[in-house]
Amino acid sequence: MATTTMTMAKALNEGLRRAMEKNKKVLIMGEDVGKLGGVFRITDGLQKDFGEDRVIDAPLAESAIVGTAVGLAIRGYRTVCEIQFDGFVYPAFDQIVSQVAKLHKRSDGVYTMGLVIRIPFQGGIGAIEHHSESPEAYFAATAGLRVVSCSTPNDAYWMIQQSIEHDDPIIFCEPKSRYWEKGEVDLDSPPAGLFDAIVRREGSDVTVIGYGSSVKTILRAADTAATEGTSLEVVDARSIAPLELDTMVKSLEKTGRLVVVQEAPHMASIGSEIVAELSERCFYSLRAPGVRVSGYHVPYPPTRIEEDYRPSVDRILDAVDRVMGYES
Amino acid sequence: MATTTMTMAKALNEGLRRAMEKNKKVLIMGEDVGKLGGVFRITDGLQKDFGEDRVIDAPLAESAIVGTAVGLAIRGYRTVCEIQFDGFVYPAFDQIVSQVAKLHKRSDGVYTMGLVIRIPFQGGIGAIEHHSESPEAYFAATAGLRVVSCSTPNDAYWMIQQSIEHDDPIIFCEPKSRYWEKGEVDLDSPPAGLFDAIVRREGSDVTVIGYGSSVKTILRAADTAATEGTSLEVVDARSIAPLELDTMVKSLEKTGRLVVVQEAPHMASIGSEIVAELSERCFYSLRAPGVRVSGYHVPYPPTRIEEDYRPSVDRILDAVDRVMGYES
Amino acid sequence: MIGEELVQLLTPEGERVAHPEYESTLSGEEIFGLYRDMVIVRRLCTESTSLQRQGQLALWAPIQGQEAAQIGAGRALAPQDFTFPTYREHGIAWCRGVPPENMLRLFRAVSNGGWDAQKYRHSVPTVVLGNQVLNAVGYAMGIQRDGAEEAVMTFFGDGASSQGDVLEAFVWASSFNTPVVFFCQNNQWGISTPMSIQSKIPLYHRAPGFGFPGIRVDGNDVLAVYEVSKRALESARVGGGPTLIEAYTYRMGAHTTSDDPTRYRIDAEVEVWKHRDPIERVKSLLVREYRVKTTKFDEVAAEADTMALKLREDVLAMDRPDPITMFDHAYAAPHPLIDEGRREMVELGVSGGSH
Amino acid sequence: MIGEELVQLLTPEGERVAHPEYESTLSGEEIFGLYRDMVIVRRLCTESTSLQRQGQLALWAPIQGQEAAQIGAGRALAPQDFTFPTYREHGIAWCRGVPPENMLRLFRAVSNGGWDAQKYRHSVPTVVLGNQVLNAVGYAMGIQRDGAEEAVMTFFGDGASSQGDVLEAFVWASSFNTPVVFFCQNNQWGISTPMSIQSKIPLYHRAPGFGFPGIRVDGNDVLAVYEVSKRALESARVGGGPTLIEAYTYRMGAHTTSDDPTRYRIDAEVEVWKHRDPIERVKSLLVREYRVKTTKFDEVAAEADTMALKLREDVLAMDRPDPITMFDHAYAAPHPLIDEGRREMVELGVSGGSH
Ligand SMILES: Cc1ncc(C[n+]2csc(CCOP(=O)(O)OP(=O)(O)O)c2C)c(N)n1
Ligand SMILES: Cc1ncc(C[n+]2csc(CCOP(=O)(O)OP(=O)(O)O)c2C)c(N)n1
Ligand SMILES: [Mg+2]
Ligand SMILES: [Mg+2]
Repeated sequence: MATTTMTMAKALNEGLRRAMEKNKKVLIMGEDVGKLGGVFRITDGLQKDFGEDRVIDAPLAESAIVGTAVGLAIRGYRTVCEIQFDGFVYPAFDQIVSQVAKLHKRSDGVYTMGLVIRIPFQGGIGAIEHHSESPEAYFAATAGLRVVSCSTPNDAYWMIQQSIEHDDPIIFCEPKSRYWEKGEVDLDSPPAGLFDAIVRREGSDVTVIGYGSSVKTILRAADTAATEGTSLEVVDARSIAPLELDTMVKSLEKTGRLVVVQEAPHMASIGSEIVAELSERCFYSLRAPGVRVSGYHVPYPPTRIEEDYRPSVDRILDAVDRVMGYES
Repeated sequence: MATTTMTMAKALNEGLRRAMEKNKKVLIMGEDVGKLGGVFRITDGLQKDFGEDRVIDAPLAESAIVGTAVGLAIRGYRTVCEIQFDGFVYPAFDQIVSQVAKLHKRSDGVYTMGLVIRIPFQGGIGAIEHHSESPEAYFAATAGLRVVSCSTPNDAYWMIQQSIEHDDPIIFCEPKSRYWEKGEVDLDSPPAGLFDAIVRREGSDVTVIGYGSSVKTILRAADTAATEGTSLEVVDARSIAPLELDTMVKSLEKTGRLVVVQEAPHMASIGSEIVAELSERCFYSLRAPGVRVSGYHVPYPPTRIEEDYRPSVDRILDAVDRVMGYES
Repeated sequence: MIGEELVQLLTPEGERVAHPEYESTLSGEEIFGLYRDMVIVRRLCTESTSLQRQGQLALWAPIQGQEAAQIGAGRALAPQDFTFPTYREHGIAWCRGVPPENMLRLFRAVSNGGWDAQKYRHSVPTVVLGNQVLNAVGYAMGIQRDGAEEAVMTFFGDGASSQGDVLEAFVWASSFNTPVVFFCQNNQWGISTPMSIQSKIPLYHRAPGFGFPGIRVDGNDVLAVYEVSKRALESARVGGGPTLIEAYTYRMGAHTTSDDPTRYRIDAEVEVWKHRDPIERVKSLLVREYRVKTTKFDEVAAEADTMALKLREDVLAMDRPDPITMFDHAYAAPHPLIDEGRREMVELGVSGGSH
Repeated sequence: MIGEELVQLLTPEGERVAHPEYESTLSGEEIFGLYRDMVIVRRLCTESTSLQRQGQLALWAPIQGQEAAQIGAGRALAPQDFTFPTYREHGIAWCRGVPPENMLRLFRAVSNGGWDAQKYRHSVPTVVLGNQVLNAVGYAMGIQRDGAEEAVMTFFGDGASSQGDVLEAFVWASSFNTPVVFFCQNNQWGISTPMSIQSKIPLYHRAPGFGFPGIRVDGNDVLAVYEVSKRALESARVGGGPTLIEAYTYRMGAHTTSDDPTRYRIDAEVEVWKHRDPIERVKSLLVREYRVKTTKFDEVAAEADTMALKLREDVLAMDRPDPITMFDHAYAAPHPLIDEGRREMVELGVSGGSH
């Protein structure tokens, strides 16, 4: 097993490179993805190696980036669109919801909407407004789309390749605050299917589910909880839509207690969905109601105070205490 | 008490008229809202009476309809934007999420984003694609917005006026399939606050919550259930964001069983939110898990088969049976 | 005729006019072919309208008045070209070989599309105004990468010309010099909104500001539309980049069968345009210049009637789909919520689940 | 100088040039005032950059090279006008009277806005490219309805010119003949994307295609920018409708302090533009034509330093806000989720909840 250590940013870069080598129809398109390599350098060096025809510096218009990728998909290309930051995906919302999500259906299966929309999402980098949002629920709620998120370099490396190979359109959410963190990458085989959840840490008292940047925060909370005698089982959802519920149900049947963590506000969110689904599926196992730890219901705050907006170890532990407080 | 009978379409028209008479700063803007009176005739006659400066036939661009309404709000106007159909609100999504929802905050409260975005939503009229969608969860998930829906002519008449008077931006969802149904309108005083849920029918076995077009379907289901000996309490959420949970909790504490009905697919939806919230708030009262009856997770189907997509009396009763089937 | 420099090769009276840059290259037989196409699509339209009135269609979007614009453009296309329509391009669909009954599947509300878009090289209808114009530019980017000698033609209306997507498409097409022809049918109305609300000046003027040529053609003159389209397509195929064609025409009927144009426009306007009927002027030409006999015209009328009859039969035979088909092609790969939905529907007894 | 017809009243060497349509109306004192403004905003910029380097700001978006464009436009505004900026209009904000420390609240990440937009008649920064341009047109529609003699000026870059929102704003402004001036600072780059990817032809050409005038001005010539802006604003105020001004300029520095321009552009280009420095050319003029003494320039430099010192102090004094302020102004009216959030935060002990 060939493994190597790299950052998530590099793992994404290598994953993209491998996908482009494998399939000549794979293109990259976005703002500043060429010479600059994207503002996060995820596409660094790719234009140099694959040319301007395959790594396309786009004019500044997100609706057009996605809208032309749709046409390229109809022509048989697979475009990886880079949206520069989460808060700039909304100009493309119409194309995503009305065309990307629906054209396979509308064409009676004739068109394959094999395209990937990469979005650096969530906060934690001290940026200005619109650079720290969590728009995943909008896409998860849209039939026709799939939404995934990586939390480790290994997942990043494999999930981006699996997404590009997949025939349905995929919203690929990258936790930008984790771009520079290093991890082992297995170059030979993927850790799991693209739509599988993974138990990141086994535990017995409370199941804590999250994705993207939250996974690491939850793992840190689990460390602390362990020192206090509470055993958390940490599930990385990985696939946000569809959710892989079996792994979650199995965990809950063991623990009977559920906390869901996300940076998005809780209203009509992935957290709501997980709690609603598991409340039904695990009705008899649940010893406490599922509880969500989320961003607050306010526009993303100025980032000097973002760490009080994002779910912190403290807030997760607080929620753990709350579910532990129910009689069983 | 002066009451009169009218359709929901007429009630909206009268409500708009009254709001325009009361406040000279109220404008209407949208595609075909002038001479045509809108494709649903909701603004019928208003341009004739209030002039082209106050009832503005817009060029064909939703982002601009909302984007200019934002500027008008900054200038002190209150614009009621008409989006012709649910599926055409997405070009305006960016302006709604990035400006409408956030400018009050960004301006430290200096700007009042008093504007209303009217969206005829949900299906049931046998239209072609994009004319039958339920986009409410996108807006409910967006901090800074409020989302309401009317289900009766009386609510339509009052809620549109209350929305226009309200200082926060409001997404006003109109169940287009109910436009032509008649009901009593009380011209003197509103039935409730804009953000209040209302119990439409009292019952003891199961609480069934819905909004918009679903309310009538639920009431029909309640009739049928009654003949079968099951008593449904029907709650019209009215306010989708924020949800008025007290009324729901009170009902659930009585019935112990919950069904939520919506036309939107269940993933990350209002239904998810209601189930998640009530699972937590009513943990000890719930005798069965909250169950959702929703549209399926597919692009809205060709409308010859839409009635098998939309929650039907049968599907609601099926869900009622399911929650009644739990041991208590 | 309509002011402004506008390419016209045939007057409303069916007399040829010279144009400094364009001349008709078509033989009498070919012109007769265009006449036949126009008559057939008009018949298709009247039949569909009557099917709608009889409750057999949910809706119909007529093209009366726009036949020359669509047939002229549609017949200028080469087989390898690809087209991106709105909901109103029945004439284009006809030229691409889409069977008429397929066109009506959308309007009978049994499909959101209706035909095999790759087979006919004619994309499925786009209802969200402007979306398809960007998709077309993307497709054209694909052509460039394939090094193929093909062009894309995409259609939109005067109303849609105000949408950001259409305008962004102009930016992209210019930046990447894509092989795309933007074909705008300016039929003067976007539902009840007159052209003057979308633009104070002719739409084709927009193109030069984005760096490519725009041209206005008499959209009721099939010969002119054909030549203008042909040249734009040829230029696109060989690297000449995009062209905006504004076909100046008129929507003779209602926006759709749900619309009531008497609320917003005056009869006199419609009357004026009746004199510019696209079919009549070609017929005049054929009679005068090519001595085409009445019997030939009668044959076309008969052929159109036969088509209409078959169309009616086909439409009536289009059954309500099994509800379970709503789960087909929502996704290309297996999806748990699709499986769950199918299962629920079978349990509800709504569908045999045979699909 | 740059090819294309471009309004210039002062060469890079500070020599006056005649223009058939525009001439400078400013006195020596007024020109000195513009000089002073430019020096101060440049100083504001260097101070902010150094504050960022020292970890006191999260980010900074410099305007070096664009001072003439912003001060020329900013000083052409009348007090009753209203402006809609992006994130880079520090020069405009300065002219509107926004205190410099207010401008830095966004960049210190203690606010998403920073100043009282109604008080200064200068809207809060818009980061989502293009959004503010539509908002500006809407504001201008309000002016029309009030029958007021006011204009709106809105700012955007060459990159943003490709956004649908900007292009839709052109449609609307033309249709409604709104009192709005579109001020595009074409600084040649949108982060790493060169102008040539946004448009093959000069941007000001877009306007006529939408039905209103476009004009290109030397954006490094403060006299020219002032006159062109003034005329466009005056026209707007009295019903003359919109104008697009393309200020041809150059971003001398990085896109923001996070950017590394060496990855995508060559030094030689920057060198060329150094010779077109907007401040130097006015200084030359002031020295040559108005015999302004060195001491006067020194006074301005000192004034700028004083401003910078105060700015630094103000910034350092800007504390991390109490986290509970995140709930303020999320909504204008009471909202249960806001109450819930506040309660939770107080319970967590993160905030005293004093707010
Ligand atoms: C984005 C969007 N907004 C609104 C509509 C509703 N709508 C359908 S057709 C139409 C008018 C279109 O006018 P035009 O582009 O001139 O095309 P025409 O119908 O005249 O062929 C409108 C407003 C839509 N389909 N899409
Ligand atoms: C809708 C949107 N997409 C992407 C971005 C990210 N972004 C910020 S500035 C910028 C370049 C803008 O270039 P230009 O409009 O020329 O303005 P300049 O920065 O040169 O002043 C980009 C891509 C954004 N802010 N908004
Ligand atoms: Mg039209
Ligand atoms: Mg720029």
